[in-house]
Amino acid sequence: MPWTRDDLAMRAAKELKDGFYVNLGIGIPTLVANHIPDGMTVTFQSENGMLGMGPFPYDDEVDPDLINAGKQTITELPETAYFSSSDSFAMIRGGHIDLTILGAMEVAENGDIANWMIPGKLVKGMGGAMDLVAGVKKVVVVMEHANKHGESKVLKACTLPLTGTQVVSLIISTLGVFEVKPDGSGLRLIELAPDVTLEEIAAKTEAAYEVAI
Amino acid sequence: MPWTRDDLAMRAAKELKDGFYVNLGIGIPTLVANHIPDGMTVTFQSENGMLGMGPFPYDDEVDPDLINAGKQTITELPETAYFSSSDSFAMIRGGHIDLTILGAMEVAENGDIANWMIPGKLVKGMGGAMDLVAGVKKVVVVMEHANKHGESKVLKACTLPLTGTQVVSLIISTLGVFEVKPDGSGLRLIELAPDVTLEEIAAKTEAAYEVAI
Amino acid sequence: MASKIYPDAKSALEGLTFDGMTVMAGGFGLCGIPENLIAALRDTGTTGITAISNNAGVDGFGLGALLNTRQIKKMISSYVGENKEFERQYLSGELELEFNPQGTLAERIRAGGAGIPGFYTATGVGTLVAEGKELKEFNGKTYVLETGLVADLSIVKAWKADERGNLIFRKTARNFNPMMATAGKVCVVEVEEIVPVGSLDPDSIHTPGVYVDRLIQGTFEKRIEQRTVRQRAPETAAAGTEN
Amino acid sequence: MASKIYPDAKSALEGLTFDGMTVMAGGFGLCGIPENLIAALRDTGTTGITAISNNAGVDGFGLGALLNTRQIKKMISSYVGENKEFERQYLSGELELEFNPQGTLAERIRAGGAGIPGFYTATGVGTLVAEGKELKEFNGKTYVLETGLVADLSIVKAWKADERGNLIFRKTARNFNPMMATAGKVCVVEVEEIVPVGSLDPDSIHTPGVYVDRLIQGTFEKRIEQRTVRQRAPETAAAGTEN
Repeated sequence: MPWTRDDLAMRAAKELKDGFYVNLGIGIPTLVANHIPDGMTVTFQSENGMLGMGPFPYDDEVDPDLINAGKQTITELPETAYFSSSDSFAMIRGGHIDLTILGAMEVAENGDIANWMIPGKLVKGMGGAMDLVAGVKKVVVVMEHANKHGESKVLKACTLPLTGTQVVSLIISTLGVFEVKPDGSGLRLIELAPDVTLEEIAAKTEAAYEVAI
Repeated sequence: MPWTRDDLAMRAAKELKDGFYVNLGIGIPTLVANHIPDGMTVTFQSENGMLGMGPFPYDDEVDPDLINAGKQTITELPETAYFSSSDSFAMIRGGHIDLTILGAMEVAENGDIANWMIPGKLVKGMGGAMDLVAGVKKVVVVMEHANKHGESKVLKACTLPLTGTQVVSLIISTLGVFEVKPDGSGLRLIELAPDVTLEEIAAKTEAAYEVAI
Repeated sequence: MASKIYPDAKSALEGLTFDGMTVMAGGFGLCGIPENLIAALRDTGTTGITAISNNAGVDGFGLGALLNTRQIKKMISSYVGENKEFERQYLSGELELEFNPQGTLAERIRAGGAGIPGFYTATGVGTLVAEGKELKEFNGKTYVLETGLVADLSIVKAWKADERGNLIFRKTARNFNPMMATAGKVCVVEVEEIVPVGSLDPDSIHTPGVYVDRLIQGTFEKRIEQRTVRQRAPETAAAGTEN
Repeated sequence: MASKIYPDAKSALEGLTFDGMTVMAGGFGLCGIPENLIAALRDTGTTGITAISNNAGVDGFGLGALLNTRQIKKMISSYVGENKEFERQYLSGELELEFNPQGTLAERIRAGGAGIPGFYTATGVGTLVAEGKELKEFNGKTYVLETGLVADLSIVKAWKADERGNLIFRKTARNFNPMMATAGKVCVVEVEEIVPVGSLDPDSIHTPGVYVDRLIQGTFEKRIEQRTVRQRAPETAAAGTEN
């Protein structure tokens, strides 16, 4: 049984460590904030200029001057600090954020990631994704294992325009978890979603990988 | 009669304009602040991280956290803003300061300036001088016309290691005032100190210049 | 010293606009955008504008207002398309678009204001963004050369200003505004409140007055793009109604 | 979350020092220097240090304390020589010295912390500073390539910190401290006061806590290099004595 969106977020939350500073992408990654283990302190960065992001506001707390990178209204915390976009990306580019969790259209076995444009379709832009994958210490991808046409999103090489090259450390797909070997030599399958078999993974994965379960 | 230190500062103060943001070097340039024309608002920047520098403090106001770029204790004004050294030099390098008034060891007829080191002598460093001459919109030099050995400091070409090339706009020496032509083609003598003759200037100036008095 | 304070957005833009000009506009989404100055820029009728802004507004609001009137020729942005008119003009070829990674865009503007004509970044290396740009190795890693950005005019939204143009921004409405204030040949700022000199803490000023040429007090709609809220737990909600 | 707060400067440096290391130390002259951490670094006996700091302190105080003990091998600074021992070591060839223009030094540190390995500046073009460095033209003007600086350790002095390491600096004691906080692989900070989380205005924090690894409350001598004062006019002075 493949992982649901919430399962993916829960699995991704295992990558959090106490004291981490983390940037979460839009969509499933946002849900990771709901699964911080008890007793663990994790500080969320929002690339539009905030460290220490709080939960969504109550209706009477909504402040138009306080949004996250997905343009959603949010709240601040006692430890919050605000800064400019250039200071925010100095923080990201300079390697000061421990972990980013992002969605992807495709990931390749060398850690390449494509998640910003599909040629021929309207392109909205890369936003901060290229900076995040290039700058953050550890890049974790959460995504469907296959696209709508049933084709593997875990590939030998990406076919879509790249967001970054050799930057992904861990792929959490709906079928299992793959480590990208730090030397770029390929993937290691380290976990399966419940009831997912090695045969199913093999049938649905284009990329080469070692099994290390 | 050559200009005194205070005369030089008074003459340099004529380069101030209402609303200007100005950085003053150490020594004679510092005295310019005493000669701001009545009714004129000039804001002084100190490159260690302050805009809106006030006068020296009264004895009971001295604050070790509040110094100028010459490491002298100073005061703040109602309009003061503090910032970091990188923000300060972003302001200087980015051309946001209207005028800087500096001392010099040598100036050349193309606007080159040397004011930071004498080979063979102990070198203390250039501090912010190279950034100021490269970044500020207008660079004015105030200095003795000749060195201790009676040699011209207004030269065809500098002999000392440079602080910047083709950056000086105006030379106010103890004997007179020279404009550096914006196209770098030479100097124009535009003023004489009281009782100083064209002959005296000619005898004491190595650089070529047009007389335009 | 001539006052930096102008009576309204229209007068604050007088003499500053011309066809074919480059304009930087602060804001992230609709948060912290210079609403008043965008409307005044629309009313000038200036055309052929190259707009540097992280986003392109929504239909009819934010920079969307200038798209409706076809005053914008080109956008330099990191993320767009919350905007049908934008989409139509872009797909029909009426509007040029240059995408920059958000951090690269922010740094290009900061560099432009700081007198830095170029810098190297790892962002975008190996992607379309680096195509045609110079690459260089530092310590065995490849970086791409990006250039500083400046504009003929920057329009900026701050929270408070003093009469000398010292600015303070509020929460995430700061975003691109401080860098843009440094990178316009002329910088015009709208704020919610102009306070007397001496009212702001000198240690807490985000943008020193040297960067601000003209200043107005505006009125703000502050439209919200994605209103997301949570529900109070029942007891809490009940307690809330008593207030 | 492990606390960032250490009981004293000695414990805050434990495990962080090694011979031949690079250390950035904040401050301008003696203003805003990390007095407590400099003293603790001296007491570690670490040698062969490359020190990145705008100045070199005075005899026996500031980085002068580490010069007296010959723990510094090399200085990267913009202005030195308020210090006889410095002068002696430099002239005798015991101490290496690299001069950077002050703005270039500040920007190199900012770049190092911001993941920018190189940038171009007009500062120093045509001077000794640009010798052996790459030049490049942008819009017909020549600029020199300068590189980002990072250090094994940065020691920083701030005014206040909250328990999560958010920092606020005071007046011109800010200077090089904020950039250095970003450019050390490890950053240790000394402050005058540690306040509870939530005590600082989130819009007024100069250095967000992400940059701060360890934190101590110090005691400060705050020596003044050039005490310059003016005299009160007689009447004012008389009025002053009444207070």
